[in-house]
Amino acid sequence: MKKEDHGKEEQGRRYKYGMVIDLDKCTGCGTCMVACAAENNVSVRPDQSDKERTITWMRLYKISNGKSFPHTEISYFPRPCMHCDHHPPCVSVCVSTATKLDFNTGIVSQIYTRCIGCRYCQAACPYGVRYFNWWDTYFPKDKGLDRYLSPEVSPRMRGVVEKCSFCHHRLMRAKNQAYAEGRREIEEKEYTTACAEACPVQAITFGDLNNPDHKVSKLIKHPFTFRLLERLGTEPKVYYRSSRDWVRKLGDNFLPGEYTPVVNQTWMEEEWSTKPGRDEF
Amino acid sequence: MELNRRNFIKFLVGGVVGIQATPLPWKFTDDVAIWTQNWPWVPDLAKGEFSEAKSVCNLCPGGCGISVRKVDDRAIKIDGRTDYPMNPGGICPVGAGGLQLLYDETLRFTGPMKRVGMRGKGEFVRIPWDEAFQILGDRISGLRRKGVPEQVAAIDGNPKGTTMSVLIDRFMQAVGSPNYVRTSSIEDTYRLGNFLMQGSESTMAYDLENSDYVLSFGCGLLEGWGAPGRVMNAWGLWHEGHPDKRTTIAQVESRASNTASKADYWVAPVPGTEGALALGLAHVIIKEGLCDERFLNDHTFGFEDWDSFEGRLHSGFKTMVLKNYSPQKVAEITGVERETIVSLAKHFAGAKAPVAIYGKGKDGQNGSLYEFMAVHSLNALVGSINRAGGVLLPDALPLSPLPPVKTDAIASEGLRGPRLDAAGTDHYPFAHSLINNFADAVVSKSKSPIDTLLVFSANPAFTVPDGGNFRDALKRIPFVVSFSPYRDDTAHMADLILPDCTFLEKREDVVWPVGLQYPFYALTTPVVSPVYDTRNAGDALMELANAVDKTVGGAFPWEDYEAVVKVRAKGLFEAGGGRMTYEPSNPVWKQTEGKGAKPGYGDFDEMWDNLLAGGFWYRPVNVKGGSLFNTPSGRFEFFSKKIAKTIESASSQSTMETTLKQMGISVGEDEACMPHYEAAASEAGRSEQYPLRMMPYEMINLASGWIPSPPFLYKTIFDHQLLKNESFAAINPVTAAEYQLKEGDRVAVKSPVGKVTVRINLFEGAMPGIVYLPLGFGHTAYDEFIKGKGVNPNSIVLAGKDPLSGGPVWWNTPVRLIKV
Amino acid sequence: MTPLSFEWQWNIEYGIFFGLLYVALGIIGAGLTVVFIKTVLQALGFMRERHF
Amino acid sequence: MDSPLLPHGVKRCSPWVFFFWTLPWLALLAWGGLSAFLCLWKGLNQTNMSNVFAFALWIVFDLAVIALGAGAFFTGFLTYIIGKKELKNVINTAVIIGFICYSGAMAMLGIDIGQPIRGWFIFWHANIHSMLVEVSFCITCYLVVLLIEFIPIILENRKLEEIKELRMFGHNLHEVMAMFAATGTFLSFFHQGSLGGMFGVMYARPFAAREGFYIWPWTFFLFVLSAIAAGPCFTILCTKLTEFLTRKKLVPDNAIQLLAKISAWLLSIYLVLKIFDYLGWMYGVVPRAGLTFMDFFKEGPYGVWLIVLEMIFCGILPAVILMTPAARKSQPWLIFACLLNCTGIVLNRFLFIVVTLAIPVMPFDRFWSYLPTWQEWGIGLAVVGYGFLLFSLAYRYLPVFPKERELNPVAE
Repeated sequence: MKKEDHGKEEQGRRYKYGMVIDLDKCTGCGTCMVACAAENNVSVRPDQSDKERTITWMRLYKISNGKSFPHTEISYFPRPCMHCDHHPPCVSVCVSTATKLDFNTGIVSQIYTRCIGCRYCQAACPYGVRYFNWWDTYFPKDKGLDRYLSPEVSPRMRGVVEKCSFCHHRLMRAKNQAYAEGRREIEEKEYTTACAEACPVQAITFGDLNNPDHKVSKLIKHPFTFRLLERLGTEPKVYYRSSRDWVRKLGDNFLPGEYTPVVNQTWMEEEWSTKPGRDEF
Repeated sequence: MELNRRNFIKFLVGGVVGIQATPLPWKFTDDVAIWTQNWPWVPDLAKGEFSEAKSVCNLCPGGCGISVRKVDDRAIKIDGRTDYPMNPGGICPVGAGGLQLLYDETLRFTGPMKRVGMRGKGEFVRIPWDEAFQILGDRISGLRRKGVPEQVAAIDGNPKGTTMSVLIDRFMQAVGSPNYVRTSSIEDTYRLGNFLMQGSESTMAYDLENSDYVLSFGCGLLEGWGAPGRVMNAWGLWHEGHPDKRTTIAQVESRASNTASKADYWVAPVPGTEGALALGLAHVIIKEGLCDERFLNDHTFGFEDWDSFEGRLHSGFKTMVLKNYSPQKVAEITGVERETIVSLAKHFAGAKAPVAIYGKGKDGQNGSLYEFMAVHSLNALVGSINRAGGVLLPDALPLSPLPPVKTDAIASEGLRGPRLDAAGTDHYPFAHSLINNFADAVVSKSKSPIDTLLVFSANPAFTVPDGGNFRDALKRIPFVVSFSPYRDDTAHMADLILPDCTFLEKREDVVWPVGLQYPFYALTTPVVSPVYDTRNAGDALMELANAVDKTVGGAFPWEDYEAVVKVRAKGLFEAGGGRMTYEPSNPVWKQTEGKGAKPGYGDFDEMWDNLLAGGFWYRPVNVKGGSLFNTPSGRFEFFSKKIAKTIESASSQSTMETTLKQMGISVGEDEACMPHYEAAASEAGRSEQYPLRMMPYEMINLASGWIPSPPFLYKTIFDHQLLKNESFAAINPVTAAEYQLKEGDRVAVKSPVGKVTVRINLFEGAMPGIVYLPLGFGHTAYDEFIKGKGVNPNSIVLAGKDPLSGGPVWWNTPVRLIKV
Repeated sequence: MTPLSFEWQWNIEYGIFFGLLYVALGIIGAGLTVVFIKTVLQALGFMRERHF
Repeated sequence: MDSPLLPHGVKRCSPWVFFFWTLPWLALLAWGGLSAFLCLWKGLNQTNMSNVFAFALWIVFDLAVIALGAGAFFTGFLTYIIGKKELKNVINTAVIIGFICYSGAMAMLGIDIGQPIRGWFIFWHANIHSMLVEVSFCITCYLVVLLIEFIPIILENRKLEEIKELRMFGHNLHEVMAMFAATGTFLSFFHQGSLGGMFGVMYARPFAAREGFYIWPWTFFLFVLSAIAAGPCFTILCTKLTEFLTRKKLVPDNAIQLLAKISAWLLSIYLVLKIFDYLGWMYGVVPRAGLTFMDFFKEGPYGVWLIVLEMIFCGILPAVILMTPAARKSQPWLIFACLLNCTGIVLNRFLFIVVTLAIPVMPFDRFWSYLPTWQEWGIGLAVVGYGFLLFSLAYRYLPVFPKERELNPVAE
């Protein structure tokens, strides 16, 4: 388990796909979860309420400011795989090299036919993005539920770990398209994840963080953006954005007095400041 | 060396050891690792040609554009459409999971079916279509021959104005039964209020995208109100850019819903007192002189006191509001602080383009008429009517009407009879259809006055908020026919099933989604050919008409359903001014008539072909000149002359008091014609025995209408909402403490009409004294994914009657909690 | 595991790790072979069995 | 009936008594067998493991037995490398226990992984950056070593000894044992360490994460130390248990005392380092993650008392007892101390495995708790049954205790 030499990695690294999720926009509707499951052939069992074992590559966490009525606020953290950069906690621990950080795209992949199901990666991941197949996949033929499965995503077998792939097959699709049209590069809109595409409030923006023209690479510079558990040094490529301090506080662990609100920071010729929460009369 | 035992073993061992040196073991194990994956239950995915099909989702009346990804003839994914005005890109969770509603066989009827065994057991056998039509046709014609066509009734859940609902209505006329009953929705309230105050019977055209201050009275903006795709997209737009410049959203609701939490302001009045709150705001606005004088003078009636021509002085809206709704008083009624009321009013009136919108959660349930009028009067006060960012006044959708039905003697006789639900009578003068009354009427009689009930796109056994009354009605009605494609709770209790196609298998029209500010029309495309032996209910209905008899059949001269749709759509072309293209850069709410894009079609056929290809038609609305309102006074009516007239004519038989009482109105004659607060609506029925109040609440990630929730959605449900097969009641920790209840405790929620057992979820955002139950759980039908999960609050709702409109007051059921 | 399997990288980490591994395996293997051969020789009487 | 198989000049209970003695252990094995079948056939949904508790009872058992089995390599090291002759009297016991622990652990791991059929991918597609790979390689190799060390003992069985070749093979093995012991020591050192490393390297799990030296987090060294501190104690316990059950003195005191003394010193050193480790972690890793020590115990069933128990009652207390010669020489105190010491190490492993996973890292996540199913217990206890069975057989048919005869002369 050695710390890789980052310089070496960055060489010839062209793409760095990432995501920005605007929590002010996010309505907690769950479309991202459904779109993700539908896109990626995620197994749906009759009982989905066993949250310790159901598979949700994209998962909504409900948070509350804990204040009493009528000052209560709830909000949501949509949580895909963070696709940690450089040195993801899960990659270095995998015994059978079944999960890898693709230095060229920044995507953390999972090879289902390689995974032996030791679940060390699950233990190592602080975001709980990795899901083990405790059961066989449930798409009963007699119900005809195998008919909506996409041939672009291989179904998983019992006893292996699966996770969000940033809809890697969509990248492949876009690349093939570009190749067929004799293009070297793919457009920003050509490759986006199922969750980002489905989001009815456009809260999720997806793109190449290395490409200055992509929206995401501008958004991550916004004073309101932050990352989950940033201080652990996992370097997530999924960014969040919120104007409400109580939400931002829940994005990481803070010792008393460590959290500082954003005050009049400039972005795109405008001054931005966070506020504690919902306005009160 | 002779081959004795020892040598033999030596060779054996040697052999085994030798093999280890070859790559054989590795190869073998590797293969084993792969073989073990080829289990029969691991699906093998058929490859094929990929394609995208454009269509429109009509799982709800929202009419979002969808693009379905296919492999050969197999639909594999539903995404949004960016070339579509309603929802540029996004969709809702139900839509995203739509394919399970297409392919989950145990959720659907695979063909026409006949009940076997006990009623309500849900056991059916397949029968051929002809037999199905034969059975039903004979029955109906039999009733006609007996001269009792009114014993046929239809429950219609299709959105108002859709070709399907028009055909069903037409069928009932041809048969000769007045009992065409629609499921209730917020549309009823809108059309009624719109009719009384603005003289138009179309939906409310809220110009949300252009507004800079949205004051929402109970609209579940993020729970699926209006056209979810459109509203959520607007939500996204509102939150673009710098906080100081973006639209402000103030939510009026008793629970910290997603909308209330995410809004910029949250005001929490006691449920049922929203009307009082609105009038309290009106009071402040008038008092502080923040009204739009010009609009009030030029375009409204009944604001100031006025004299009727016989010289009687009537007190106007202003006087009434100033007299009855001081912030202090309203604070007492609503439980909202006085200061809050004052500053909210100032915020609202101070905004450039404010709009006050009214709703109750999603669109699936009706609201209160007077509440709506109170809220809408705020728009008039600040002049936000016929103004960008306010409430627009578009003309009705110009669909051509179908030729009138030629009814025979029997039919005419039957149609002369009274409606079973008493809609349109002196008690409910403005109502078109009252499904709760219908159920009451059936249950109250010893013998069911209805012999045959036809159910279209509806699941009343589950969705009607009446404490299970409709279920009892279904049990009593001798013959129930369901046209539902799904094995829903109502179909489960039916005798005959004529399954419709699902939204991905048929042609259906989407007509002007709720609350949209411009007339809109679109067609769904059959993305896949019917998976099972099902038929478009429209075609089935016409076949049925022919099976009944010549005259009824004669009312449907078209060769198929699509032809009817086409006939009606012709009107759109003739009206002109429509557009069929959409550019994300130039959204409809920025366009105005005349300017902007060309119609994009030359003749009707071109337009029709365009529509068939998942196309759509809309006409931008701009601010009107000249006479705006089609009311008796030609103005916006704070004082509704129609109500006055009706009350007068009704009271010609009896006294004024009794008349008003019949209508459920507790105030004087003049006030009854104006927006006012009916105390009864919020305090009804609470007592020592039932100290608490139960409110059903809705979630966008759980279908609560007649469409089942795709199993996918249960992934998004939290385990404090549903755990195994138990759903949770959200109550405030303070209330919980009074009853010594902890998180997860089991309690029975008992109302005067029923009891359900749930578990407790302590939620700070719940108003103390109120028990919130999620709508959408507790199905008694469908399949293993849905059946028996949680409880249905509708089954314990004690529904009062909303004054004047007669709709059910489902939002305040008295209950008590019993720890289990 | 071996330079044949595609995970193999020609860098120092792999050198050390597998180097040590194969050394260990080598010692075990060698030890066993020696003992085995010795035993065989003794059994066939080419070598005297030591008693202790 | 089986008397020709019994070692020379020692007394053994009658076959029937022995048979009945084995019954409970066979029962445990049967239970384990059933559980194993269910887990392999139906899948791991038979357990209460989850995406939160990816590691659970089985891993705790694994790490515990491997730690307790450390007596084998360490005694071997002392006997053959350092040349502590008196330990020749316990080396067999140590080796057999070690063999039992390691083979048991391997068997459990085989069921624990979701795709046992692909277990060999660990070796074939090895990711050498994973501590678990290091563990797997070393454990497998070391199991071979243990087998080699075990074989001569088996060959000393009366009947087998009569076969000339086998006897010679056994003797020859004995002669080169030192070399195997050395290899074993090397391998064990690394896998014991890597087992600790496994948790120390989970840098995104503040409760387990540790700084360290080069690629080795401090847990690496602490696990080695704690293992060799507890291993001998476990060997002592097993010997004492056998002596109690057979009502015989089997091992001379000097051997036991030496083990106890060594273990006492190692335990003390370990505790000192462990305390430094805890402090360094509390004031380094934890605050850097934005947490305070007590944040880990805000909710959930696992309180700070676990650490108190681990460090004081199962750490310092046994260390003190074993350090004081008087206490060490009194049998009850010795056994008590050894028990505490072994409990301590199991507790330590439990903290690193289960408690680490029960504590949420994301502020908006919740604390979790976990209870094993009977299937999990079944497989765990099967290892215990297997251990008792194998050791009983070894004791009955092999000269495990060289000094048994002279300590218990039987009248011929």
